[in-house]
Amino acid sequence: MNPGLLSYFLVSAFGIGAVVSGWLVFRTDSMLRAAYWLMVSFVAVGAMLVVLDAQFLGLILILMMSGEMTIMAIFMIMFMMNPAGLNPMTMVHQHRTSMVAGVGSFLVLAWVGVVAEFPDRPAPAVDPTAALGEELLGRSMLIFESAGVALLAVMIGAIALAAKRGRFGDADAGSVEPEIDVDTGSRT
Amino acid sequence: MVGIGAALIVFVALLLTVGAAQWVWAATGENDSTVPERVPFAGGAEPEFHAWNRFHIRYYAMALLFLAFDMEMVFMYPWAVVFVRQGLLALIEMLMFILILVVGMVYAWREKSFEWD
Amino acid sequence: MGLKARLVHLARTGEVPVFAVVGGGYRSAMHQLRHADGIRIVTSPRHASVLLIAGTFTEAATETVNRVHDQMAGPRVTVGWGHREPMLAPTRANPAGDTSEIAAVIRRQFHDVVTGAIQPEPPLLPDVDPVEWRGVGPYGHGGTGMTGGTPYGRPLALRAPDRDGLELDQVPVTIGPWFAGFPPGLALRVSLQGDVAQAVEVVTTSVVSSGPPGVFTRALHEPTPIRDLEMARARHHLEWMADTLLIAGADRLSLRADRLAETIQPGDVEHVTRLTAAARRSLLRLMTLRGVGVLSADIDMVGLGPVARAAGFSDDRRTPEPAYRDIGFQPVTHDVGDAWARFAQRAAEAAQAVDLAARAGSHRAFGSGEVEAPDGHHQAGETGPADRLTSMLDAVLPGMEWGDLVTTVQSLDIDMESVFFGRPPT
Amino acid sequence: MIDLLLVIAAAVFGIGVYGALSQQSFVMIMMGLELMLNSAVLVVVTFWWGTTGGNPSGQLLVIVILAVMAVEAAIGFALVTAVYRSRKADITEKLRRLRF
Amino acid sequence: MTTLGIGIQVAAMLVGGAYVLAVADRLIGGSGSNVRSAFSYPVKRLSFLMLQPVTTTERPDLAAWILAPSLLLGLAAVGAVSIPIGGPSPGGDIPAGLVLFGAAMLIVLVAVFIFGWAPNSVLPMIGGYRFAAMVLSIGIPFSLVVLTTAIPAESLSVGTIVESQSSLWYLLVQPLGLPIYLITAAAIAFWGPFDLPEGTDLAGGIVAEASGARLAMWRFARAALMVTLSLMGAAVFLGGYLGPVLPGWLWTVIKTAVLLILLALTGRTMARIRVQRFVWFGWVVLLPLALVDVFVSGWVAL
Repeated sequence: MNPGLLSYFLVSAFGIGAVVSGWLVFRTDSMLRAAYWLMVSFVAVGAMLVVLDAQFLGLILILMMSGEMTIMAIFMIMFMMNPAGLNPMTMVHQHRTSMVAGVGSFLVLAWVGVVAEFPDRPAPAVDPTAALGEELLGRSMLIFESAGVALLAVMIGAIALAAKRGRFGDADAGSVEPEIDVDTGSRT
Repeated sequence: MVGIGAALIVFVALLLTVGAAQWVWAATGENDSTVPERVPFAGGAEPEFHAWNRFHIRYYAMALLFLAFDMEMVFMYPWAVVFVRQGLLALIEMLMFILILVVGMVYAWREKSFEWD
Repeated sequence: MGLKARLVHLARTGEVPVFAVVGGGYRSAMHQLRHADGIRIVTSPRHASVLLIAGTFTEAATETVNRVHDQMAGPRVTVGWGHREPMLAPTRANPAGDTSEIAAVIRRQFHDVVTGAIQPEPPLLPDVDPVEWRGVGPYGHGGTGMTGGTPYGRPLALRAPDRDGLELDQVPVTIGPWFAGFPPGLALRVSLQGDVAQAVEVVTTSVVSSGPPGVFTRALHEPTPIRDLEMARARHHLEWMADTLLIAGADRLSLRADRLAETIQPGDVEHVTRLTAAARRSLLRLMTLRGVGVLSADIDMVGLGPVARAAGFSDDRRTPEPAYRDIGFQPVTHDVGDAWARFAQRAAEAAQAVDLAARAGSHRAFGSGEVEAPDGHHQAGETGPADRLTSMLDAVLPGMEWGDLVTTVQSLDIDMESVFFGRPPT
Repeated sequence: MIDLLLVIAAAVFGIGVYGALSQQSFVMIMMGLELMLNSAVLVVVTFWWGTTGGNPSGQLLVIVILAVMAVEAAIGFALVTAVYRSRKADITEKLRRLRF
Repeated sequence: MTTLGIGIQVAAMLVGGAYVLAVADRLIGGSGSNVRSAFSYPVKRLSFLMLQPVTTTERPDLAAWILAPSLLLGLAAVGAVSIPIGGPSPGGDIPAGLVLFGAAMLIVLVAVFIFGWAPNSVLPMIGGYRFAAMVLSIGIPFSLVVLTTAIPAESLSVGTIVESQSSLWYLLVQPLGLPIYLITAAAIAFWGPFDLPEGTDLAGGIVAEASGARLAMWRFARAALMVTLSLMGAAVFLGGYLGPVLPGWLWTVIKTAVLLILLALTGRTMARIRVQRFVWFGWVVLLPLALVDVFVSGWVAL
């Protein structure tokens, strides 16, 4: 494996971008900016994946996250007080502990990354997308289909949780199941 | 690699040049504006509140549905590439997958997630 | 030639973006100006360079017109068109002539201000903050705590309950009186929760003043040729259709309706029905109007003219009129009573009016102190249907998405001149 | 190259940990989680590219992480909506009990 | 093909296409003007907007407001880079070009949303939220119909997809594809009758507070986006640069112009759709149709 100088440069640049924008997520008062800084972080990681010859994965990460981050922005603006940060605010707790945990996990992981020895088996230059497709339809078919079932569960669960109108009436009215009349078996 | 590199370079170059040009324009334009000139337009009336608020979207259930279907797209890209090679098997597997998701869509439709009157 | 000089050279003969403030007596004329050569009526003053003040207003309009004036991006020029005392803003020119004259004046003024021959107008309102806020908060932004104070001069919106069960912010916002989606002069204070109006209040200050009396006002007091009445009715309905199509984004059809309103002759039924068919083909019914703004059955519709007839009430002051009976008048009605029914109703009435005008001969009608105007039943000395429609808005509009709200207001055909002065439009 | 990538991933992960632990608002906590998953994607692709000889299972793992993100986001938002509906609360401090 | 070459090619296509679109739109929707003035109209309008001062509002998110037009233009250009214009270019080919295009078109949502949010004004903000509702409803069918063209081509590279149409255009093989694509593309470019975020009922919506150079940049970026979408439509459904006699780039230009004019025609003649009707339409009509398109085309390709 012998990545060129350009790859090093690009990975470093995108890496700094991913870290800085990730940090800015928690440093801005505007919810819109927080969501889109997170998106920038994802896009930077996606770009790094492209540099690592995983073009499809990098681009699909960007595609997924652009949609998801707009939804995130919409939900954050919907539920956060003062969503545009017109009054500056700090909404943090256990700040010191979190900081220690964050720095600690960075140091441990980075140490592992730098010290550990990894085998050097670079990916061959075949079309990785086709390989992924064959994996998906062949060996890992079960993963693929169970992902479908999981997504169905998510859809139904999310709608049932979020929607106002439950099966047994409005959520704020309790949405209580009617009691069953034992004698006749019918619902009252 | 030239193609994707060109995409990156074109994107960054446009973002920087157009952004810088607009920044210069905005910096030269706003300094001398008066307070009434900056009032947001609402047909002549003056706003009482900031427009930024906890904006109540009515389509949140639909937005969550989109997340699930977006994931479906991720599976479909590699599927499309190997479809012809894999033949009928690929068709049936994806049909199963999609049918599972369509159940969710029908459920959302029945729960009136696509309307907000 | 420098870059700026080159741009000026190109821009000075370009199309003029005009923001129009329309007062008494000039609604119809504005429809013709809309397709004058080299003029583009824009919906936001931020796109405009020329402010056109057409017609007559009351003193109360001064503040809003001045605000719109200051919101224009510029280089600003104000032009009057038949604008009379009280003058709302200093105007460079104030002709009272026809469309081609005012268009020429606007183009001239635009040319002069772009080339620098005349100075652009300075802002009119004083440069003071709406409230004291600078330096109040810890960052000079005017607020304290999460949502307190008036950061940057305005408070933050407050929470309010909602039928959805999510108690999120509700922003009361006054839209109008010069908002393109509403009839000129109408201002609504809408409490918006997201894009849904939770409460609607009509701002009752009169800003437009009364223009010269039209043919229906004359018909209140003296018998008037049916031919004149019906042609005025057809023109009114066609202009209303043009407005509806414009708000619905079908610019080309809107233009066609305006031109038809200008050129229509008695007996041109074919033209009107073809326009209606084209509107139907543009999917106006399917995409925009169907099911919007249905008036509930408990509203008293007597005398509301096309609005009532679109909901199935065969109520028309022309029915008992002998002259109308002689030429075989029968009121048309539609059912459902949604925005599409009102569109179809007015289109059908425009076609019927053109037909009646052709068959009217020398018949005269009304003069009894009562008249069936395009917006409904008027009586001398009484407030008209527009006033009743306006007072209905706060009950009808809440719960609607913003676009549906605008569609509904437009579909009711409220003329503010009529609301404030109690006499028929046109 | 692998070292560099892993250090970057560790930094993103550390920020995610900080965010998930320090933020009061539900949605901001989810942002921290997403950042951690983001770094996981980077690590998986790094190993796929450098050490596994292009084993397609590595790619599939990335797709699975993406699916996890989508699931986390969708259920997370739905829960936030449900909690807000019943408690009018958008921050963790306002919840003492986790039942409706 | 070098990076510079690709850049020049894309710039020429976007500027030229934007001009064609502006003239066509003017001829179709303009009021009482003659044909000759339509050709100078875009230039004069642009000149005036460049002269006009850029207004601001009381407390805008200025960074977002500045970023949005640049982002929109950048996305249009990135989308265009993934499409071969003059002929096969092995060097400039992007293996996952379709995904790049799809990602760029989804991020358009971000640009429009922040453009509506930035001025801190009610009407533009509603416009931005309307666009979010629109893209979330048609994003999936849009991606699906584009992806369907990759099935017979067995590749996500747009160049390969064009090449695989040498015997028959996908317009004919996948008859559902182009109509769904055009509807969804018009919605993604918020072009009439789907110009909900810029509707008259919002006094211009997202652009209600934009003036001068900012408006000019936004208008140009939107036109460029329309060109990119038409380019992609021409490439994956109409065989791109393939065609007899004429050089390849000219075929691309002709096919793109045809699609642009088609979009311009519907833009000014159809009534704007209600946002709720659109959400319903996207999920209940377009998405199932797109799925049918995928599976029927897949069956045919076997």
